[in-house]
Amino acid sequence: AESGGRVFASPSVRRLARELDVDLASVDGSGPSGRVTEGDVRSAAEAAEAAEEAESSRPRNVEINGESATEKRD
Amino acid sequence: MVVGDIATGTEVLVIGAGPGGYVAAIRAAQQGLDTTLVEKDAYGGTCLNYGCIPSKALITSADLAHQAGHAEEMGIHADPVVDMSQLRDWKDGIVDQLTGGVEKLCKANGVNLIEGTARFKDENAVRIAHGGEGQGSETIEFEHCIIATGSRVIQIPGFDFANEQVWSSRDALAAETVPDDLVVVGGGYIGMELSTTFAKLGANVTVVEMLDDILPTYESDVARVVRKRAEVLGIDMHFGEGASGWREEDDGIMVTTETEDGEENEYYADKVLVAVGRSPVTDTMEIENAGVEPDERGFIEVDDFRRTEVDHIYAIGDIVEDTPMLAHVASQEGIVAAEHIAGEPVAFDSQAVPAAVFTDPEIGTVGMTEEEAEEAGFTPAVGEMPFQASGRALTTGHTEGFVRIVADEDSGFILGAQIVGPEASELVAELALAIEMGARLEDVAATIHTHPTLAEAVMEAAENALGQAIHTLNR
Amino acid sequence: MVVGDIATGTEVLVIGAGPGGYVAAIRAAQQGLDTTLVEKDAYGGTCLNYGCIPSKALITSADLAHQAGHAEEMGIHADPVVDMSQLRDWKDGIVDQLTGGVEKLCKANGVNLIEGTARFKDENAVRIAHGGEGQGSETIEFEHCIIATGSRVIQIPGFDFANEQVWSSRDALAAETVPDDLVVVGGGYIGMELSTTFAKLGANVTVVEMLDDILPTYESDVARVVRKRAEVLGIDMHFGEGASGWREEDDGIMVTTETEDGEENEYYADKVLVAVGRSPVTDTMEIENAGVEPDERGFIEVDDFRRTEVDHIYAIGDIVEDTPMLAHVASQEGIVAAEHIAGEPVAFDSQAVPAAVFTDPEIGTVGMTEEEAEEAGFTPAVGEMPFQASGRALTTGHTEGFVRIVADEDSGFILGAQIVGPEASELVAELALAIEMGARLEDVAATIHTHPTLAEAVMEAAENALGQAIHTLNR
Ligand SMILES: Cc1cc2nc3c(=O)[nH]c(=O)nc-3n(C[C@H](O)[C@H](O)[C@H](O)COP(=O)(O)OP(=O)(O)OC[C@H]3O[C@@H](n4cnc5c(N)ncnc54)[C@H](O)[C@@H]3O)c2cc1C
Ligand SMILES: Cc1cc2nc3c(=O)[nH]c(=O)nc-3n(C[C@H](O)[C@H](O)[C@H](O)COP(=O)(O)OP(=O)(O)OC[C@H]3O[C@@H](n4cnc5c(N)ncnc54)[C@H](O)[C@@H]3O)c2cc1C
Repeated sequence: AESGGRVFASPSVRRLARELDVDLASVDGSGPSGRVTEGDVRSAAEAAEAAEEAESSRPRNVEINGESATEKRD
Repeated sequence: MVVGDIATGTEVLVIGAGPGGYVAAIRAAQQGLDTTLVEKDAYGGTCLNYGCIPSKALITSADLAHQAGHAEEMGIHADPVVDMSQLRDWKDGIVDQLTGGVEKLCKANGVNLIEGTARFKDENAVRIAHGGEGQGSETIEFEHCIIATGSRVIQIPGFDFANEQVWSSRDALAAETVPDDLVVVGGGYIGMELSTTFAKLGANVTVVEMLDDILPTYESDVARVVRKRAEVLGIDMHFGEGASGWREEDDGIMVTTETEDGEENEYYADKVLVAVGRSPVTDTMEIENAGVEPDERGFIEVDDFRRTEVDHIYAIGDIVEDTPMLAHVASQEGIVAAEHIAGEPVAFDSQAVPAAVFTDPEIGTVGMTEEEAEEAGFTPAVGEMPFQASGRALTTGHTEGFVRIVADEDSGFILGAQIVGPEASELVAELALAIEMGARLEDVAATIHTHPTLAEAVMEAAENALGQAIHTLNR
Repeated sequence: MVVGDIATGTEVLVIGAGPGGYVAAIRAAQQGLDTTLVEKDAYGGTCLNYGCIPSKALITSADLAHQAGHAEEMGIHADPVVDMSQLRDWKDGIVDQLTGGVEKLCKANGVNLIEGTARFKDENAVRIAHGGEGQGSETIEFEHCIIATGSRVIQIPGFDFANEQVWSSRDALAAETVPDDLVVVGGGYIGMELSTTFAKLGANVTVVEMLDDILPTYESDVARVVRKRAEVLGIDMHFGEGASGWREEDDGIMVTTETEDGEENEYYADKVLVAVGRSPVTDTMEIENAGVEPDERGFIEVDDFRRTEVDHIYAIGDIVEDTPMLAHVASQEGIVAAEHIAGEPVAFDSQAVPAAVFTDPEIGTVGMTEEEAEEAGFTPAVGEMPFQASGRALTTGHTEGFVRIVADEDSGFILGAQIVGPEASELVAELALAIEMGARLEDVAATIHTHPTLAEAVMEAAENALGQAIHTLNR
């Protein structure tokens, strides 16, 4: 999403990114020439949330009956 | 505690009611914060009282009179005379209306107004000394503070503004008569705006500038358009000379200058206007008591939210390091600070800060120049449209200058624009929006622009950068 | 075949060199197509020769002289006199420069230019009759044709433009003297632009309009600002009256009008200007031979690519059904047609077609009104900023009018804008881009606008729609 070290996104999208705690520079823009859109920011936020949920709901690597439990992945 | 010093509390205290402070205060109040605004002098600050507004009023009148007197080509015969006292009344009336408006708007939005000078007691309280003698003082405790104390004119050795012959920009804007001969020290934007104005009002104007061109912060081909026109207006410009002093003569004064090589020159005048810049006002409010430390030049360092090193104390406007000393920057910073205090997801992240110079013709710039784009790692695609090829420009009689757009060759994103010519200050608005929106050359080129307008030149410049201009030959 | 009638071929034939045709031809040539442009009268068409450009030149001069003569408030004392013959020379010089420029640009881009009148032989060839007697004709075979024959003024019964007392807009723009008394039939934009101009040049102007207001295609509060100013300029407006005839009097003429109820009125004048509209020129080129059939009013129906019912024949500009008769629309349609022929992925899909009226003050509109937004199923959020509250407007002395922005409440997307006031024609450009970019109120509000400019009023109107304006009270 960067060109010359700069992210191209409208002011309202930049504000939304701050609101949803999304780092614009890490978002792949789907707009023309990679411009970051509202949809891109929302997807990034959802993805981050999902990852976080996965993180917190992931079963610990505990030993069950002497066997290592596998990681839960979606 | 002296009599009358009762401590009251406020969620947000704003110090200074210029375009930074009053905007911050109104926005803070709009966000539901209990807000207090303290001002020691006049609502609207430098901008409304001694800067942007009175200067533009004088420019309009001087320009209209001058234009009408020089329009034989379009069939107009007139010999306009400008009555300075009427012009001053008109200008003062505008200032009064606007400053009165600021006061009303503050009140209507629920901002508490206090007149007086604020000084920090500590990082959570200021003492406010009210106007005249014996008017007492009060202490205000705050949760958050926004400092917006602005700037003052820089004085140079040997030129004391206390002398009636030595003018600051403020004195020039309050002039009762037009001097026959005026020397202007400094060819920056304030110096050039005022030189143009007084030249049009009939003064013989001499500009003395230390550097080798006027408007040194602008590209040389931009400054050149203004310089050429200033020459036509009879303004006498001397570069590479610094003002070294002045003395009274029979009938006026003699201003002396010195070149780097020590060569001296003398210019006769009635008044000398010193316009060499402004410095931040951060040394009169005991800011150290709040734990905030300005840099050696007096500017305050802030983060993206305009917070100082003390988290709950913000600084905005002319006192801020790194952002240009402009009214609209002050206002935007005020909005950011106020909304940040209110917990809004805001930041000072403007990609494009426009700036205008109200010379003849005007300059309007925003974002990067070609050189800056290169330095930032872009491969610039540049397009130009001279106003000489614009139908609208021809029909207004103002055809000097051009619109230049700088974009990134690969992506097409617009990075900046430099406009010099008629209404440049207005035309730059579209490009500021274009940059903020992440618009590409194609977007501006495909947007229908009304015919015949100067704004078409913006579209043409974009098309020129794309190699498909209709009204200019493509590079 | 008559002597000199040799058939040549071209990939793209463009008929008519107005702002539709010449732009189409240049763009087609830029796309590498072999392009021929035929024009029977003058390069630049109505717009450059008899419309947009000469009218704006007269407006500028009349306005400057009038302003300078009415600026005592800002201290200016002047009694400007306008020399009409000098003014005409200036105006004609501008027209010559621009039409000469069009010719040069066509040539520089490789467009073949032919002077003459085109008539269709069939759907792949036109015969071109050259200028004067005996100059012969030639046949051009084309693969694609773009028809851009423009419009002509509408004549009403009893008012024959052959009489020297009866003026078309073209006659008015070529006036050698300013009539003492002028009756203008029609209060549309051309009628009002010219009424204002002649009033400022010193004529006693009477406007007669059949409908109940001037500028009937604009919202009433927009038209009202112009009407009030026209009243101040001394223009006498009569509504609900149609011009029924005129007769010679001792020293001038008497124009008679009739109301719907049959009531008659008479207005004395030296000239009567009939400005009741324009109709498409599609009846003089034997268009039926090409298989294209205009509607009963003469307009041609086209698709998104400006193709007529005959696939390889395009129509653009004033002859097109449904799009407004404006120069910039003609040009955009020309670009679309040319690029479509070249196989580019283009379409006439502008979301926002701006329009301007160069009255005093100006009008600039783009996109939807509040009512249109409602009809289209949006819930409009509307914001306004009166110029009376704009610092820049005050300093220019022009404070009538307002900026209004219409957006969609839910999404914030900007849908339209109506501006009436100083530089409205220029200010609308930013909003056209905003609409095309899909900008929201928030985007315009968050974009820094230079202080002090009229463009700040655009930002304020956006903030007002968001309920967070600084310089107006929020609804
Ligand atoms: C001649 C001239 C022309 C200009 N033209 C333009 C222009 O066209 N466009 C543009 O953008 N900018 C222009 N400027 C610059 C513009 O005026 C400033 O950038 C702007 O005013 C900065 O706003 P601010 O709120 O930071 O400070 P200021 O406007 O300086 O306001 C600061 C306020 O704080 C008050 N204050 C200071 N200390 C205290 C205290 N301790 N207690 C209480 N109150 C205090 C002061 O009295 C003052 O009212 C011009 C300046 C000048 C001099
Ligand atoms: C007084 C006035 C003021 C106006 N002001 C504005 C304004 O401010 N802004 C705006 O947008 N619009 C304005 N207009 C409208 C504008 O002029 C038209 O919308 C525009 O000119 C349309 O362009 P066009 O290319 O379709 O046709 P035209 O400009 O009419 O050009 C058509 C050309 O085709 C030629 N032609 C016709 N038939 C043939 C043929 N058979 N063979 C060869 N050549 C032929 C004609 O000679 C003419 O040159 C104004 C109009 C008038 C009258």
